[in-house]
Amino acid sequence: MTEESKPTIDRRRFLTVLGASSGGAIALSGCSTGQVEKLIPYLVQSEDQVPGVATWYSSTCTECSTGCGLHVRTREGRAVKLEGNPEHPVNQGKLCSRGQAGLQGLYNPGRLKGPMARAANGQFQEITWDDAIARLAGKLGPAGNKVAVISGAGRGTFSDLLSDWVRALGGRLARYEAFASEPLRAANRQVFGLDQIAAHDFGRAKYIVSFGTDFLDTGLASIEHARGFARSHGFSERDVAKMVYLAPRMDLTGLNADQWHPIKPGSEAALALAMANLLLTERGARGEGAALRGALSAFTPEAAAQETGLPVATIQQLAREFGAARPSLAVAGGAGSQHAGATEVCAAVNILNYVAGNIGETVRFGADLDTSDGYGALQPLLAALDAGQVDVALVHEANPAYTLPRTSGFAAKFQKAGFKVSTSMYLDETSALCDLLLPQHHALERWDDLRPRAGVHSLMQPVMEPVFNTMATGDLLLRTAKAMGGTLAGFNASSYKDHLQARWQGLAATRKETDFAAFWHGALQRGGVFTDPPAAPRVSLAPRGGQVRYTKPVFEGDGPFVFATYAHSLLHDGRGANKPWLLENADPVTKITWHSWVEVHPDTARKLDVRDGEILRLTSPHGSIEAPVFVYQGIHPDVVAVPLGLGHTEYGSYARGRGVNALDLLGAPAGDFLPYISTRVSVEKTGDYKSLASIAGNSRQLGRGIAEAMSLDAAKKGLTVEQAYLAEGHGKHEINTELELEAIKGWSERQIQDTKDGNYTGDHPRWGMAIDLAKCTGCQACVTACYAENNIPTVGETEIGKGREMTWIRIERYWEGGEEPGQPVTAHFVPMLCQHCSNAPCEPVCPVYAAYHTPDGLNGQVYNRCVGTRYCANNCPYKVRYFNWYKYNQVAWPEPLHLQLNPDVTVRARGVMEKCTFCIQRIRGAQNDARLENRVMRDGDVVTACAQACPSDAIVFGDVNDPASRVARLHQDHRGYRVLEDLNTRSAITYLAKVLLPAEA
Amino acid sequence: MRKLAYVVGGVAAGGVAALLTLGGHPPYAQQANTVADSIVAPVLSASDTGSLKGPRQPIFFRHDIHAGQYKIQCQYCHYSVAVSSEPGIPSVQTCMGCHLVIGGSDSSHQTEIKKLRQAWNEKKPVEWVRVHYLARHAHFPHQRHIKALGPTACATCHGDVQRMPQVFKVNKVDNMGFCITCHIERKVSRDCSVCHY
Amino acid sequence: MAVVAQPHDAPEGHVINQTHAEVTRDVVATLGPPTRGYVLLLLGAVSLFLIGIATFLVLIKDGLGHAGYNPPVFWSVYITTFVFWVGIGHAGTLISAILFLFRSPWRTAVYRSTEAMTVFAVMTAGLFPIIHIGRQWIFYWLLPYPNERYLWPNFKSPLIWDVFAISTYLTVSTTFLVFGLIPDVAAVRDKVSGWRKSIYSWSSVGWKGTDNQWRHYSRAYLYLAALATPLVLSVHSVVSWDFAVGIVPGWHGTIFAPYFVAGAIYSGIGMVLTLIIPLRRALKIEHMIHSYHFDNLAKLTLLTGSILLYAYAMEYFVAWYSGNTFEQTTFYRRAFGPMWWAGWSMIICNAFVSQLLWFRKIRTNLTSLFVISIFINIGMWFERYVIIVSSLSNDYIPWAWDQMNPTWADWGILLGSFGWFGMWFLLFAKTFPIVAIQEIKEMIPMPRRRGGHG
Amino acid sequence: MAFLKRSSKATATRAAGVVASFLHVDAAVDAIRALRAKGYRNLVVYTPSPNHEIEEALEHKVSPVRLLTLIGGLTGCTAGFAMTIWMSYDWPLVVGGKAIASLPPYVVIGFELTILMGALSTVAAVALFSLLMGQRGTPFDPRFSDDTIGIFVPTTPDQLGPIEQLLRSAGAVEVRHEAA
Repeated sequence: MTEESKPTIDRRRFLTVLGASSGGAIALSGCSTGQVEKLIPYLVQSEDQVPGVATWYSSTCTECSTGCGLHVRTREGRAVKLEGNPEHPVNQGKLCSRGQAGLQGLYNPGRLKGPMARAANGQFQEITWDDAIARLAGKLGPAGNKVAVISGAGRGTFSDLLSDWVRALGGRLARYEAFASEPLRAANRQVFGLDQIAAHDFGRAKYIVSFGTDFLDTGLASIEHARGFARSHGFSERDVAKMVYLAPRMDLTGLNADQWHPIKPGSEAALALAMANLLLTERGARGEGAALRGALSAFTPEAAAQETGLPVATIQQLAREFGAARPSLAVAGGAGSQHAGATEVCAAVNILNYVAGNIGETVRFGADLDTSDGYGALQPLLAALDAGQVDVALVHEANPAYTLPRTSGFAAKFQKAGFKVSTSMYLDETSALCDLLLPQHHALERWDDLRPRAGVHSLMQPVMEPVFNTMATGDLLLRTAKAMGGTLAGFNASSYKDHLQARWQGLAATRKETDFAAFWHGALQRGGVFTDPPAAPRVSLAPRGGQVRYTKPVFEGDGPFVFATYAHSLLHDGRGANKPWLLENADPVTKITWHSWVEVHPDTARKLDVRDGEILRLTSPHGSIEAPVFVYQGIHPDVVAVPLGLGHTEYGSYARGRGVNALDLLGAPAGDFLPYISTRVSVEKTGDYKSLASIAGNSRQLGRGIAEAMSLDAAKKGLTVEQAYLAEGHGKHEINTELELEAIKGWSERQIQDTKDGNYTGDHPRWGMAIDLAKCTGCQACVTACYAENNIPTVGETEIGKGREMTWIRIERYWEGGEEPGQPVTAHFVPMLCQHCSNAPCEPVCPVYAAYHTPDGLNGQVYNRCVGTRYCANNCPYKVRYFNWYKYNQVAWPEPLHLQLNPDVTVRARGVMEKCTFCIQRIRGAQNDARLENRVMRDGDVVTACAQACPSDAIVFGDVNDPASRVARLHQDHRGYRVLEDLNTRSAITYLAKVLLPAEA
Repeated sequence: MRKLAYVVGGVAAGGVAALLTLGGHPPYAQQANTVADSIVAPVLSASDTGSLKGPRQPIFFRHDIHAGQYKIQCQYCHYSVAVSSEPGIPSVQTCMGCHLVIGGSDSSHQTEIKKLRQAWNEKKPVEWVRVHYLARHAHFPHQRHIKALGPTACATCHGDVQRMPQVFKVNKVDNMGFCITCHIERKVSRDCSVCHY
Repeated sequence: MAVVAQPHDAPEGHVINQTHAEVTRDVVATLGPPTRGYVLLLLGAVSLFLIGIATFLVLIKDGLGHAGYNPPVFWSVYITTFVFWVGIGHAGTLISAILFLFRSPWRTAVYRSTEAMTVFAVMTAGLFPIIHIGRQWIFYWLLPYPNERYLWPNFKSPLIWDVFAISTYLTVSTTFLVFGLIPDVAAVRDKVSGWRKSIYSWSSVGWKGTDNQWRHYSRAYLYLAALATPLVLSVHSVVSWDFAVGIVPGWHGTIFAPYFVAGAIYSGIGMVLTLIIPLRRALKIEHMIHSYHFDNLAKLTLLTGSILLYAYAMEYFVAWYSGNTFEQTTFYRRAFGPMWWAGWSMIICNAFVSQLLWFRKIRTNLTSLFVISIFINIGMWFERYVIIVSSLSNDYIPWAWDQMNPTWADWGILLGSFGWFGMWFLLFAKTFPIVAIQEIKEMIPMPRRRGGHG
Repeated sequence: MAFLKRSSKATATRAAGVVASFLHVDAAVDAIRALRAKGYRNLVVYTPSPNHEIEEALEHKVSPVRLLTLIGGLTGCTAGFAMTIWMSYDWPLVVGGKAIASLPPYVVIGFELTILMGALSTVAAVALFSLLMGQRGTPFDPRFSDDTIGIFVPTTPDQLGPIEQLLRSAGAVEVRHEAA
């Protein structure tokens, strides 16, 4: 192919940056025959790097506070993929999109190249580290205790060091993060007197009620939750725990619920308390329950019905079902339901769980999940800033200038600090306000550890040379201490690594480990030290724990609609907005990429006479934003919602000026947390229109049986999809006569014979896949994994507008029901990728054999043979072939982003068709290894990127010809079906039908 | 046979310049199983490199001396060839392993070795000029070929390096025809996706 | 001594009141120095062609992205135009070859122009497979040429059938045209002088019109016609299989081959009318091509148009009768979906407008014929656009459905193709006898001493 | 096209005989019949367009062109199938679960090549018969391609007189002697 992939970098930098390199390594495998003119050997050969062979390091994810374990795949000294660490108790080998995109944080073009200081002219100019540290020390000296530090760093050695450091200075420290679950913590304090956040065991729950908590996607420990949810709700134990979602808006968790009740915003507490009340009255109270009885008696179902807008019967039924299932689980909290009364909701839910006897069963205290202190802790510091009591302000791993609403006046207050320092890796909104930028190492470049929960000590290690001239903030603190001496003289560790190891010496001691070196290396290999969480403390009601309240929600302003904003599935609090993977990967609910949107209920849309894409102006007492409409059935008619995370004013070329910042509509937070649902807005049409950059075509299946589903009892009876249909009384859908059927049968047999003639005999593997729709939650971790593994270019907003996204695997989200009023709408997800058909319609039409069938049953695509007639794409009934309309390979990976490219996968040039290859590079790699070890391939030798990432383990890959393999067994599953089977494509992917609970069960 | 077949094909194809069929047969080097028992490398100095085939290298490294005369195994320097798809370019450290001690017999050798030591001291790796290059859309797992053809199989593609004062390209290893001819003659897989993915 | 004669088999109304000498004279006259209008037309054509070239260069530079492609619509205007031009060609071969076999006398005056149209239309069509592929510079990989990679094309692919069908069609029809030209060029050779004479005498390859030459020539011409005839039917059948072989609902139809052939001839005759109505005036040959010819052309149009009407009806009927939800959806959306306008303009322009030709008045009125011919051209372009784009835009997986809008890149290439075609046609009309001299003469019996018929 | 050029240049070598021009077809036919009766069989008759009567008068046999057309066609057909099948097996690849060499699609190629070779060989045949084997150096008059019928009788000088006589009596408007 003629075009170079993104140039093979200027090689000198590669050396200096990566310290190592070798021919094939730098030659990022691109579709090019252009010569690499130089071969540059290692100066010193490191033992654990063999060119052409991947080296794996374990580390810890820092993209959110959950603290999942990582396995980092490195090639020739550069990280090329992030995967979950199977030994890590939190995520057990799985990783969400945000975590995987950490790689693009590492290679982000927006990263600061080195320390910078604001010059006289107000511009930043590069300085040396010595100079930088000197400047910082110089300012800290006179500042004395007038020092304020905002840190978003998770609980761990660094945080401890930082707080000691600040304490030594006598300064103020606030651990601040946007989504800190303050209400949960507060409620736990209030009800149980426990200042911690419990872990939730969704796996054991028989009945799940979520009061607006997006526990599968943006909530705490979503991977862990998805894993548990798949067990309880995924028909894995041949049963399905019912999940009810109670919130004004249906987020990804809501789409996975068996029932969604659109209650009025802010009324969750009333409902929870009424349920608790019903449980008590109907089940008779025992022990402490009796105490509660009085407190709860006020909360009648009728009152709740009044508040929520739900019929009394529904509430009663909810309560009964919830009580009947042991154990059950009710969850609350999260940005999506964070209104002024959020703490009351969490408290009420605590009571509900307590009454239902779930505490200690599915609600596990003692795990003590790590969250930052949040806005409450930030307030005094802001006050101090405002009062001008701060001379030196340091911001670390936090971006309050963006994550706090303008009305909070953070910028103004922050400006009052004499000297402002940021350790951010990027020039974000906060660091743009600073005088000194001391960019820290990315998590993959530094030594560190995290304690995301009790019993989990998770290590980070540098997996490669730093990409830029950055410094671990730990080292920065220590070197500054050295430079300053005085109060900081105590910090005398020679480097942060030594400090860390010293701390781990202590850990080793507590664990009676004698040989520290062995302990340390073992920990590094496993990714940390994992012990069982301390036994759950005896949880009982706090003295005043029973005194729960429900205050009617009040929303600022007098607009007709309540304005709701929520954590973006991929961009989170906005930290994802500089990573093309997260921008290009569609929001799992709306399937919109790259820009903001306003969710409006169809009825409301009809009233306002607006359609998808019409730009609305939302105006609250505090400001107004404009965004295109997305008409969404999953939202309360009185609510309009806009996701957080976009509308950056800084934060690199990808984020800057993209979309709108929903926070602009919020008022200055009064309480201990930031209420995301607190204002009313008026809505007006701007008359402008923007075609949504959505990857959704038609969201209805039109009865084509693409995402099949069957009722629970049908599934329990072991019926096939067709039998289930017949059982439901549908007529047999068969248009062929007996003779025709015979003919068709004979024909397909003839074709099977033909494929045998093409030496497809059993002695070859036949690669295949099984996807369990009962488990798939539509989280799209697989999509990001595919982008990362297969060098898929991101094409950008305009191209996606033309339907030209390159998602080799996409999650199709089909709406069911919701057509006539009153009928509930539900979503069916189906991951759609190349089906690797045996009778692939795409193959025979290719004039040059670029699409053909490999002996091991893959639907091969030879990029360098492809001339680009696109006939295969036309003829593919699954529409999973993607074409390089432009030279995407030259724009998708601006330096240094191209360092993330997987050297094992060809980068496709323009004019070439591409598609899912079942990660053939992994298959061939495994075959090579097996051959070197003189053995045959074993089941599990090959795991595709999507299967590896899937948090709920819905995707299984393997050899269908090997009857022992897991996938072969799943291919025999009674729920199994093939999409568009009537076309006799004999696809290699078997889908397992989703299992539905009867509407009223 | 194949030639004949080709002529048939050529005619059938409308007789498109059947001469192309000659081009259809890439030169195919016989595997040099006969390990050079007694090669005495000629005495050359860097100034002679101009007359030699192949690109001129920053250091006039003599494969004929190392691999030929002193019979150092290929894998001693190209350490990863048997375990990886990449043959591995020896690190400067590897060179220094010997050349800390060995300073070279005559002046021409000494000048070259000096360059090496200089590179080592300045921590600047030597930038060798690439001789064999494979298009990036073709994957060639060296380890599989060493496994199948044995450790002396290098010559199959790279020619008799043991006799090369300066390495040059013997075979069109970057032409698919070269690979395919061998795969056909050895009756091994011709499946596209073995190399192209 | 002008002899007024009746051709042996010409029906009433078809009279050529001319002697052989006059025929030669008039036809040679058409090759005279170009008029102002001609030059302007030619310039217009060339500039359109240049627009096409410019667009193509941009496509090669950046990739096909500039065109309005919007997956799942992976083929659109370029393939549409390709099929359009291939179709145009068919009328020419039909008139020159098939009608020759049927000994239908009226073809004589028009067949040369239509045959020329065929050649240039196919020449135009031939460009599109190259233009529309993603990596235009390696289009030759579609040809079975021996190469060191031991790779051959996939003969199971309809696109390879196309390569063979189109190139064969181009070669044979060119041969047919050139072959027919030889005696006429000889006639011109003997009328002109100077450098033109030398050119014509070279290109008349030493034709003298001896009995022996005529003997082989007429035979060969017969066989060429006989060979070209199945070709007409085959080429567009093959093109139709590009779609019918695919599984896309709306493509996968058994009636496609006859349906496309009829459509092709229909569109071709539309183009013939569009071309020769102005041409005959421009070249002052009204007395050779007159209402009688147009009446026959119009009848042919009516026939093929009615076949199309039937085919359209049949497509919808089968879609309904099949009970196949995919087919049904496709055809429902073709009529009432987002592209209803295209669907209906195709049906109206082709199936309905042609029905007007039942009326003799309209058939013989050149103005109305010309207008109708324009409708036909537009309608037939839309037919292909609808079949390709609307079928692709909604096939099996609803999630992938999407619409496409053509862009400047699409229109640029489309205009360019018209320019390229027009350019060649105009040049041809000025260089070679656009009316077949010797065949006209064949229809005018030579004078006899004894008068009357021999 | 070289050979065609040659044939036209070759008119340099001229044959001796008589050239007569006729404006009336029946006259020409009479002349031909008379000449043939007298045993002059190797006449060359020029007409601006083919003419049944003259052909009848000359009693030509059917042109052998058709034989080459047939051969060409058959070659094309075989070539078509041979090529497709051989190439399929030369590097066997399975597509869409179809047989390596599946004949139905190959019929198209076979057909197209049949037509192609058929047509080309037909033209070649004409070139062969009428231009290469055609009468070289026969005299020619521009009017023959316009509206005049010409008859050339190659003969020996002694016969010129009687033949001219015959032609004129048949109604030749002009008679010319061609010297060798």
